[in-house]
Amino acid sequence: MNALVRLFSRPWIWSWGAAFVIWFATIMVTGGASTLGLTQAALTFAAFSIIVGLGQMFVITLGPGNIDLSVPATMTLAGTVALKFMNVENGMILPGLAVAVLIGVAVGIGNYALIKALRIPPIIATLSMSFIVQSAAIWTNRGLRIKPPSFLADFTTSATLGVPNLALVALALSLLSWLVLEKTVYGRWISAIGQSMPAARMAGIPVDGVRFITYVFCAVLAALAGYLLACFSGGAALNMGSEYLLMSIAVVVIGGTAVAGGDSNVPGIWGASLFMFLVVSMLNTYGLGAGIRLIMTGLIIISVILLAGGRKPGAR
Amino acid sequence: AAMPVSALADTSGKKIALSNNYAGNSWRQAMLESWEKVTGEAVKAGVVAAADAFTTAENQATEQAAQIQNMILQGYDAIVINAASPTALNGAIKEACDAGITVVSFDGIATEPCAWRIAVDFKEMGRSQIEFLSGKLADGGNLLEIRGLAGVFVDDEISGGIHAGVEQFPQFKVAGSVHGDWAQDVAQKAVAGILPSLPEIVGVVTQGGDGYGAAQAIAAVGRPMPVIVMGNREDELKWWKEQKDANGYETMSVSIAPGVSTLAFWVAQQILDGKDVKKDLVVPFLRIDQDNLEANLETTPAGGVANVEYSQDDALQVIEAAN
Amino acid sequence: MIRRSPADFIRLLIPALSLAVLLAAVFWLQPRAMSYVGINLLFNLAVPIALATVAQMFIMAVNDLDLSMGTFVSFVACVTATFLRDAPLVGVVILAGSVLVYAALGVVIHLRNLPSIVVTLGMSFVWAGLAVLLLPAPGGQAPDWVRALMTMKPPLVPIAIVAAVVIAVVAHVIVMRLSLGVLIRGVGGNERSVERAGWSIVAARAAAYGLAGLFAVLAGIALVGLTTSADANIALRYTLLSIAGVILGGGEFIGGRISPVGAVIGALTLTLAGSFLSFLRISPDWQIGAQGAILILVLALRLVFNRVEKRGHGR
Amino acid sequence: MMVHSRKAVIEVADARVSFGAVKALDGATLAIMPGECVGLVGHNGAGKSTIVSVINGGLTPHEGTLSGDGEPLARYGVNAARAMGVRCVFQELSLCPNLTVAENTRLMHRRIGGFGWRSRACAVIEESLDAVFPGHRIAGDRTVGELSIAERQMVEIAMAFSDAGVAPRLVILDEPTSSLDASLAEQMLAHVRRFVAAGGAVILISHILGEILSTADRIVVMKDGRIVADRPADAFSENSLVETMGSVVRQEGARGRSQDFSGAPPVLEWTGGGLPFRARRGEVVGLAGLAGHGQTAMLMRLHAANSSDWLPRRDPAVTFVAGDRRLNGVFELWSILRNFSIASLGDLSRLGLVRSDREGVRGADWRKRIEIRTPDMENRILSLSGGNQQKVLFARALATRAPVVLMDDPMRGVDVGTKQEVYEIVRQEAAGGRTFVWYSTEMEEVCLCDRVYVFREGAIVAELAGDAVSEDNILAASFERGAA
Ligand SMILES: Nc1ncnc2c1ncn2[C@@H]1O[C@H](COP(=O)(O)OP(=O)(O)OP(=O)(O)O)[C@@H](O)[C@H]1O
Ligand SMILES: Nc1ncnc2c1ncn2[C@@H]1O[C@H](COP(=O)(O)OP(=O)(O)OP(=O)(O)O)[C@@H](O)[C@H]1O
Ligand SMILES: [Mg+2]
Ligand SMILES: [Mg+2]
Repeated sequence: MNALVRLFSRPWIWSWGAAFVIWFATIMVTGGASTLGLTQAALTFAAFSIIVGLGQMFVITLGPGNIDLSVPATMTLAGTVALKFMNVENGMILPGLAVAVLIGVAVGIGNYALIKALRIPPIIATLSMSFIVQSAAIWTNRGLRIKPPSFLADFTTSATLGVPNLALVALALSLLSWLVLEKTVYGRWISAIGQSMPAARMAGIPVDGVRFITYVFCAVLAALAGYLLACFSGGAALNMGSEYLLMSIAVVVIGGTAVAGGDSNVPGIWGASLFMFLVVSMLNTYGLGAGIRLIMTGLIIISVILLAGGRKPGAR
Repeated sequence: AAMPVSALADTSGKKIALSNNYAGNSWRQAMLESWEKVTGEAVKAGVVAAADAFTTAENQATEQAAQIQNMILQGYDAIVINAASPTALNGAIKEACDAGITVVSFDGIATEPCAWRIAVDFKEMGRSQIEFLSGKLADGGNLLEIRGLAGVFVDDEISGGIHAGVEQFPQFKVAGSVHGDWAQDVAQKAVAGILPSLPEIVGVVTQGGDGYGAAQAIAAVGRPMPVIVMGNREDELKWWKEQKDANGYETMSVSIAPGVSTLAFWVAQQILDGKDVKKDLVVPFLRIDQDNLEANLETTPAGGVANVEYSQDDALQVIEAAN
Repeated sequence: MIRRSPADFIRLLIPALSLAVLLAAVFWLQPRAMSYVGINLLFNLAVPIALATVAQMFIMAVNDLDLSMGTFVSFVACVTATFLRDAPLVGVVILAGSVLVYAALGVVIHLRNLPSIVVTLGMSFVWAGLAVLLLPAPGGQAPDWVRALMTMKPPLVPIAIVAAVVIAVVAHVIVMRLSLGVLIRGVGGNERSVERAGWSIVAARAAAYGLAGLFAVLAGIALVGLTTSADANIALRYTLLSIAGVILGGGEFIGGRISPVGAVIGALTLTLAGSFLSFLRISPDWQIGAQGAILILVLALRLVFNRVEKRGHGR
Repeated sequence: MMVHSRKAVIEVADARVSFGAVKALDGATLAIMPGECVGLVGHNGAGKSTIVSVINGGLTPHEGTLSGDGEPLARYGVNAARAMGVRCVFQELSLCPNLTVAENTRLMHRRIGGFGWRSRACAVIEESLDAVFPGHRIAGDRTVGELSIAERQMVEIAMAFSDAGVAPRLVILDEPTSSLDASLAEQMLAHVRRFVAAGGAVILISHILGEILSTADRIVVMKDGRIVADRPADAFSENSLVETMGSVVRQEGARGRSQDFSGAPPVLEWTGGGLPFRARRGEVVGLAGLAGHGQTAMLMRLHAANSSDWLPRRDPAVTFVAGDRRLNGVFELWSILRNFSIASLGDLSRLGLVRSDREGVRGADWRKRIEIRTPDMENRILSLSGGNQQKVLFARALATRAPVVLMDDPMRGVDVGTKQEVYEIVRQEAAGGRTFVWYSTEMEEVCLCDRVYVFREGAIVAELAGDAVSEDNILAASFERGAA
């Protein structure tokens, strides 16, 4: 009984529960025949939201007002430039990855420069930055679709032991993030800054350094997601990131990370990402129109937060 | 020193602007490039004084309306518009007309009566897909429909045409419908999500730009490949070609050529020139079939879209045809 | 009359100056804009944005954020272009109902202690869905009175300026002069002490959200008056625009520090920034980026002024 | 005194309040008569703030009754209390910083509504400020956020004594002087006496026992949620009061040591306006002067100059003990242990990974060393009383290897017993070679320092060392050329 209570006090349980219910409702339509296909598809596509969500979570953990709206533009720029750079050659895969990461680093530096040097609130700073990055993406390849190297295309679209490779990548990144947040000094620092920046400063935490690294990390993860997404969908498109603006925020908050900062939650991102994909699949499967589908999505999000909300942040 | 290209009034002092609401995909980029190429030559030749292209930061009717109002202030003689909404720009377009400016809309057309429209028959674009499928698959069967962006005019029109087609050929049934937002990756994701719960699909009807994504999603789960109606992106055509070479895969491609912006340019120039032009013009959509696939693929730039650019003569023909 | 403290004055001075500088630049680039018609063309689309910004400001006053502003204004636009014209009574009932929904959101967010960002994120899907149901394809038509109102030609001063001033004055009176406004800002500043003075925080939040809903409804109506018709995506941009407008106008995300006049000026500045870029004739590739650059520039200006102010005050 | 013939303004009988397992009030009975000032004292967490909440209507006791003017009060709440003329200055500042003084007044007094409320509110608060703090120079249209902490506290106190329709009858002051310097505190206490003489009632809560003894007519001592003594003020001396509260008085002769530091190496230096600042190894340097004259700013500057915002430092040069716990002290989501260890993670980690075993050992060590009263270091920090939270902040700072400890009036609201413990720790650490820079608003603490810098208007105006460190000298320096 007590264990059950403890379980339900976990912030991530609600997103997992919601994802499971919807998964079940969807496979029931075909009497279970679609179980494997749906699960694989959900894992594959959730992987992208997970990767960008992780980065966004680090930023949101930094406290109220911290958010990165440049995620979609970064994905686009990294995807387009990396694919152009690799030019369909398998030998260029790693240099291409390095280029994507470098783009992430550059965007992260730009973001934090605006926030710190010009004192622009993060929400506006990253929005402005995203316009510039988007322009850079347009300028570099003008929307041409270049195919990914064949090895990468195969890797991103296939599975290992039935688990999509992308989900494995997301899992590795999640474990890394979890380790960083829970076990490292840096993780403590982020959480402290998120609870109170003045207190963190007075406790001797290098606040600017930590925030800077966090914004860079978020941009790098976005760039990585862009790189993978471009390879997965057979080429980069100028609008390929747009979906991930609201998505990256939604999966973080539905996953149980405190919007007020200081408290992050890695497992919740998985639940929320699967949930966001499955909701659309379910409503498509039931043949509901776009209007109804949107309304249901919204109501489900609100119900999840209503069920999970009102909880006191757990002692740690 | 310019050649006399027109027998009527001179437009060499006129300025034309392109109002564009979105630049985020290869179709729009091709559209802008065609515009730049064709109008650049026209300006050099002294046909018009200027032909500037403007794109809004975000794909929103409100921003485009502001952009049009700015163009009025900038003193353009004609504005060529690819409209974000057929009706939401009417206020701004009316202001332009009142200021004596010629307004020509294309692709995304505007319903304001004072503007000219170069329309594609989107309904027919949808219907013809089913007609084509009925020729290929006499027994009919289940179809998957990939729609565009919800709430947008073009999406509604093409989808209406598709459903009209299904009524006409009742052996077909739309078993599932998803919104792919005219984007490869979104379509891929949506299809992958609904596919596991669908019965066998014999055909996929699309709105262009999303065929390759659908093919990828279907290939990923190892289902038999249905007939996917393609758009005009190079990757779609290339995939089709590969399949054709490998197993004789047959399909078709319908789309609207991004170069239609140049047609709109010439039409605007003709109107400024004093030519009497009907308010509603129609351009045929671009259709690629099994036999002219290779030819089209050859002229399509790598990573770009199949395109047709128009000349002044083409414009004159279209204008004549309407009269 | 009571004089405002210097901080409040500076808070307003910066946005006002940015607007003035931008306006001067626009007039210099395009002297044609310096006319009755020109000014109206520059600013009329700022009117709905100003209303939405004021709406967002009410939410930000109680330390919340509304991510559904854009979809809600789109929804209202759809209602205006359909019901409000064809069946005015039904239209009014729907709009009044949606204002109540906003107030109810405030209540739920407060009672269940929910993050407003998530709830409004969810609501943005709901409003978008309702809008798509109402108008699956763009269409509808503005009620004649709305159209007449928005295209009015008052003597001397164009309607856009008249409307902006009216909005600013009304918002100022509500927020700065009425006790209700003080209460709402008080909730943003120190919720606990307001509660201990015997006020109902739930009611204050409901009022703030309700007022936001009301102004957002006006934004939707005004927008349709300008565009003559609606679609489900017509105002999606207003979410970020309204937040940026409040910030440009000197408002802050937390602490109940807001300025209604500043918010209206912020909305005008954002609109004008777009025109300015258009007049600059930047290469199409970089037009989007330039919008980002100008946002940065205007906000950087704020920093410069803040520095100057600090130096003036520093002891 | 004839007050006893009248009926009590408010009477709390046998009130019980518990928060979970904590019995915050355990059968407390208290009656406040008109025309008396009741001094309420007790250790941190004794239940003083809780009984205040009950009287103020903010908290309904789980058991027990309330009556006012002899009548039982059935449906009592914040609004009923205000209507009866009960006013409260809360322990933590409770004004809205984004509003002006007048607007705050409007919120506090529900009756100042209607057209033209602004000027009325302004008049009400300015009149009251003039009465309590003559010569205050706070205008009604100033935004509270721009005021110094002391000025904010003044506004709050004036607000409680202001009259806008309902005259104040019972004013509760919960640690009102914690941010006021001596002269302002005296002005306030004088007003309390005037108010009481005119028939008003006051409850005065303070950890500064001198204030209580000089101002209160009657003193009520609380301990663990119960009232353990209730006698006229003359019946107490400072020592007997402390004894009743349950703290052991440790008699200390002034500074205990009078060492010459001129030979010790300087570890911290700063030159700005005024005299230069210098602190040497092993020294306890005091920052004194009237509240809000730049002492905190100085500490912040010293901290900023000696720590990096960009790169982590393995060997921090300075560490900081906050006075304003809520703002820049505790991390509210965290356990006591995490709050304790955050500043010394560099020593507790390897390759960036926190070694939780070492963290736990170190935490247990310090818990014993400075007696943090908690069953488990894994409990949330907010489960501690204010004084114990403060001890955790001390432990956090002292557990680092930083040679300099900056302290920003850290004893605010800490009870006498805890204070003595902390003084002892400071003395030991200083003997071990640590340097302390200590800002305090309490003269007694300043007098514990080896050397004192006196601040006026943002600059150091005097340096006192050794036997020159005395209340008279500090006051003289603080007021030089000033009002005094
Ligand atoms: N909201 C609350 N939740 C849980 N416990 C509480 C709460 N408020 C008070 N307590 C507990 O009740 C007890 C009495 O607290 P109270 O604030 O009345 O003490 P106090 O005498 O005012 O102490 P101090 O001198 O530190 O101000 C303390 O043990 C405290 O931990
Ligand atoms: N949210 C809470 N949860 C648990 N306990 C609380 C909470 N808020 C307050 N308390 C308890 O109430 C007591 C009184 O709180 P308060 O803020 O008055 O601190 P304090 O002990 O009086 O310290 P200070 O005098 O420095 O303010 C504290 O000891 C604290 O343990
Ligand atoms: Mg207390
Ligand atoms: Mg205390």
